[in-house]
Amino acid sequence: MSQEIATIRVTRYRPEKDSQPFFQEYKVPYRHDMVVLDALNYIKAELDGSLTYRWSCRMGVCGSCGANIDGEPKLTCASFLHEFKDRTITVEPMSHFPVIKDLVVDMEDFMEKLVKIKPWIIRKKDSLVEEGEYRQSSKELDRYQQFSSCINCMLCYAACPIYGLNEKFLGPAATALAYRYIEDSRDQGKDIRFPIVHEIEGVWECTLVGECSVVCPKGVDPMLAIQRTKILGATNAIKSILMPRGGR
Amino acid sequence: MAENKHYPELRKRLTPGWWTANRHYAMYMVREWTSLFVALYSLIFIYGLSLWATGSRADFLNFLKNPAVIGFSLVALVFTMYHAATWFYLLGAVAPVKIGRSKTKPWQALILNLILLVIVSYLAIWLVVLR
Amino acid sequence: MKMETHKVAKLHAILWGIFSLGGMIAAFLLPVMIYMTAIAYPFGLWPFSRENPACPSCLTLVRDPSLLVTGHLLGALFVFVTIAGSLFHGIFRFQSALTEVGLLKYRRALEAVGYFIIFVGIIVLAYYLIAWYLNGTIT
Amino acid sequence: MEHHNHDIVIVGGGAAGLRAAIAAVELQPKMDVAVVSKVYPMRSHTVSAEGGMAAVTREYDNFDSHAYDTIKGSDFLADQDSVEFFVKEAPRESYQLEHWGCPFSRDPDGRISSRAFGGMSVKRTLFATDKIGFHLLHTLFQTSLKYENIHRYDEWFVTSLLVDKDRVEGVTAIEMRTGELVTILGKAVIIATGGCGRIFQFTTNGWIKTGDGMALAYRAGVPLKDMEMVQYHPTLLPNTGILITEAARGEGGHLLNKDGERFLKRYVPGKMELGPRDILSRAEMSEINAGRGFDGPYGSYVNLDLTHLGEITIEDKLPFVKELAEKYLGIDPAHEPIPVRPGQHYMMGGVHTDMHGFTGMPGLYAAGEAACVTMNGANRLGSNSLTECLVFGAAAGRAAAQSAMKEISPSFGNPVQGEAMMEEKRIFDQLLKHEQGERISGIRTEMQNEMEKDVGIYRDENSLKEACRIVGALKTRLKNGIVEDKDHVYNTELVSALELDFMLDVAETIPYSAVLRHESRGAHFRTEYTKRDDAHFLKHSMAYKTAGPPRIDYSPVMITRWKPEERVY
Repeated sequence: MSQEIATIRVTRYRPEKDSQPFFQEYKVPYRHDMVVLDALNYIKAELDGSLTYRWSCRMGVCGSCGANIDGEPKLTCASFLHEFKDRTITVEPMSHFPVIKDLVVDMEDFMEKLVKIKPWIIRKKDSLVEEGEYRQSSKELDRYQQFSSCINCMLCYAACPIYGLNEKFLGPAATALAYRYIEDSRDQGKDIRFPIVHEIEGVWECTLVGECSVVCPKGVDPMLAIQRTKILGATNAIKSILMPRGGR
Repeated sequence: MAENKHYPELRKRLTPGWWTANRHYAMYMVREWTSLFVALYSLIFIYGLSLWATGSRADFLNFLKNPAVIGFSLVALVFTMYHAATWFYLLGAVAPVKIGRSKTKPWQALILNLILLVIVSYLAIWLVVLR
Repeated sequence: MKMETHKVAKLHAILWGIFSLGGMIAAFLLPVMIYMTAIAYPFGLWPFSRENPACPSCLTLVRDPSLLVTGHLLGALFVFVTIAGSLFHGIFRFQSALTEVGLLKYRRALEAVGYFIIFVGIIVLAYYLIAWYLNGTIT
Repeated sequence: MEHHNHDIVIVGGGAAGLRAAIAAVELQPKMDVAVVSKVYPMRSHTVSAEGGMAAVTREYDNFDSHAYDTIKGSDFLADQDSVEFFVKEAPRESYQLEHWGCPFSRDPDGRISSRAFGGMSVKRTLFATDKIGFHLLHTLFQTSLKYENIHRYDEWFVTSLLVDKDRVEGVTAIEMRTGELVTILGKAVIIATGGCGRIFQFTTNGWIKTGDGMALAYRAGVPLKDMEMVQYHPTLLPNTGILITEAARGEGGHLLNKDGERFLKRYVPGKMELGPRDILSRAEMSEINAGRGFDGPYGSYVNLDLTHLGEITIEDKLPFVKELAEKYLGIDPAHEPIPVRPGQHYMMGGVHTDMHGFTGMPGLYAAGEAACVTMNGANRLGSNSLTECLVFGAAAGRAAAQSAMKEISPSFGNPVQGEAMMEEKRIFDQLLKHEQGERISGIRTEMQNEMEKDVGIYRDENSLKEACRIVGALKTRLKNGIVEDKDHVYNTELVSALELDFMLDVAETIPYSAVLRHESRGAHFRTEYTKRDDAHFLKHSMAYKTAGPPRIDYSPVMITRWKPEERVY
């Protein structure tokens, strides 16, 4: 029986050798239950040890392996070869990020944005751990839980044209995480975090393209987080005009 | 830490035609451009009122009967409806209502809002004309 | 911790609030407005037509769209809210759409032109309506 | 050569490493801490832990019960003083994590929910749906961003420890982005690199779990303790090795054989699906060997049946199980059973430390799966490992900070500089320049298959000796391995070669330790010695690096209050 074949076209860019990126095609033995990451691993082990990409958990939770697959940002570990026509699949680095090598992109910009939104619980006064946990109802948990599910895979940034046009935009994942803390009943840092997200290049750049929420592999809805954050911003601004003396 | 950039940065920039790359982006851009018709209709209506203010009520009414104005307005109506539908859909996506264990889907919000639109439209007509 | 300063875009936040409200208005009120001015009135359809009791088969135009403005104060308010809201929403959004197709460099200029149009449009509209109200055209 | 200087250098950015970093700066705010990780910390394999973390938080529970369960689970090989320390610190660490924002699932009264877990006599496993590892890691990582004195070296691969007169002075690391070898000096080094599951072919572990830290310490002269104790988890997806959490059984899931029978009644009648992992894994293999398993394209398996739990329980308590089953098998666990088979999951063994993470070599500490404290003995109980990372990560962080306060900074002179130059030569002039030889990926696959075949759930003299021989031969072959990618920038193939070099060193200690243990205890099962032998083997094996094969020595087990007894469930 002849072995079925899938064709993988991968962007190659090795800054020490190449001045321009180019596509390289590899033929990979096809199995129905194979994901794109399996194909890349096959290439690296058997065909070309120099192919460069990131991966680790291969179960959709570490967030390392994002790429543009046939033009759409996806996790390579969660994209099955059988989902693609003709078994010919184009794999490119995620859009909007500088490319370090082949499929590996530079995500330092996000790491800076993450620090900027202060992604930790801010309390006016910390309680002692000896006093036990902060009580939180399931309802309160539900208000922020989905936003805490962000795996920082950067697919939403790759999908966001606004970020592509203006990298100063805080962007989907960072806002979703900021909103996660804003909505956490244990957090008391609104006054510190609002000014950060309500800068002009915080949430206001977003024009509701909505693609971030479409590509998110974990069901997080960054668009929702951004819209709600905008509503909070508008309400605060109006309140501060109506009640200039600390009516917040 | 890695400040030392030895190599030129490779980064694909978006071109003005980026929104042709996929269907979602294209739909988004159409939605954005429909806003031009919303704005133009408003400006044209204000212009019509100015004919009345500087001339007579008949000038205004004739202006409304001008085929070009009607034609444009009909196009604007189509786009406004498109705007309304996408807006309703987004409303459902941004503020889903929780009923029991499940949340409303955006398309359910769309349908509910369309029904609401019919009611609001009738109320408006009643308020300004029929009453 | 280092001191950080953040420029909260307060004005932008308020403008966005109006834009958002305008979106709601354009979605819910503009369709019926266009229907009345561009379909019902020119083509003599409901609600501007009414059966003539003397001639059941012919339609007579019994109301004209100037009622929109001059019927009641509420009508004038409806026109103002719908037109001003839609204008604000439409221009605001169109101007941002332009920045997305290669004109990001000219954002400041686009915003200036956009807000100028909005400002002038709304002032003119309000001027007519207030004037008509003051001289008794609108009752 | 470029060099950096910090007070403490932490190798590894998972739960243990980040907890150690925070503990160090909280103890001493001026402490300058470096976290060196070969991936961005939020990619660390802690992220894949699913079920929960154990701690005594309820009125119905007590420290002695948690300690006894852990010790019994360990088949009495755990050091009981470490276990007592662990159970007492566990609630503190859990509440600390909650205060830092971990989105734990909640009871109606607002307290953290707890669920049943294998080998635990009461419900004491705290959870955040079935993604506790993910939430714990991101909570720790995001909290660590608050401290300006925690400096991160993301995507730096540590290649060696720098040692001066038996004292650790820092590490050498490749900055992957540039491909430069750089030294990072510190007054103390904490190893928190996790386990080495990728030595095996069929494992739940991510690609990055290559035992780097174990090998670093081992090469520097610190023994690896209890390496024969390899945990096989009973429920992995047959093709990929993706883990289906024990919480699926904690919430009431059943294991069924081909006849639809809950076969565990023949093995652990008192606990059934909540028996410890070593016994359950062997039970599954017994069923399969007796012809009562299902045959599939990826070997024989049994079924994990959750269909009776109902959609609501699955969605609320096990959403990740649902997601994984849907995505990777195309089945809905509310309607179809999940095929599972046992596979490598965790290393009870690791770098020898005391309960403050101290390895015995001045300046060197270890914590987490990389370390062997030892509190897991011959078999770890599910949900103890995340808590272990927090408790002993914090302990190691504090101990390292206290020692660093007393020391003076090492300087970049000889012999450290000389060692670093040698390392540079080894990597770039020898390994990378090597032009002819075999692909390293082939050697890696052979190692994984061999470990799978001969150092698995059932072991005997012949299989273990064969493994010793083959791993030894592979080490020789690796000297002739080639790296095709000659670039410096982000050379993942070079890193893989160095990882394989680490893995082979660590892999070798496993059969060498196992072959000498003529008994069956916990996860270590010898077909020719099926009984536990406390008279001869109630002791830890210690593997030391030599020029040849590892030298195996022993150290006593600390027994405090619980005398070894027969382990029945």
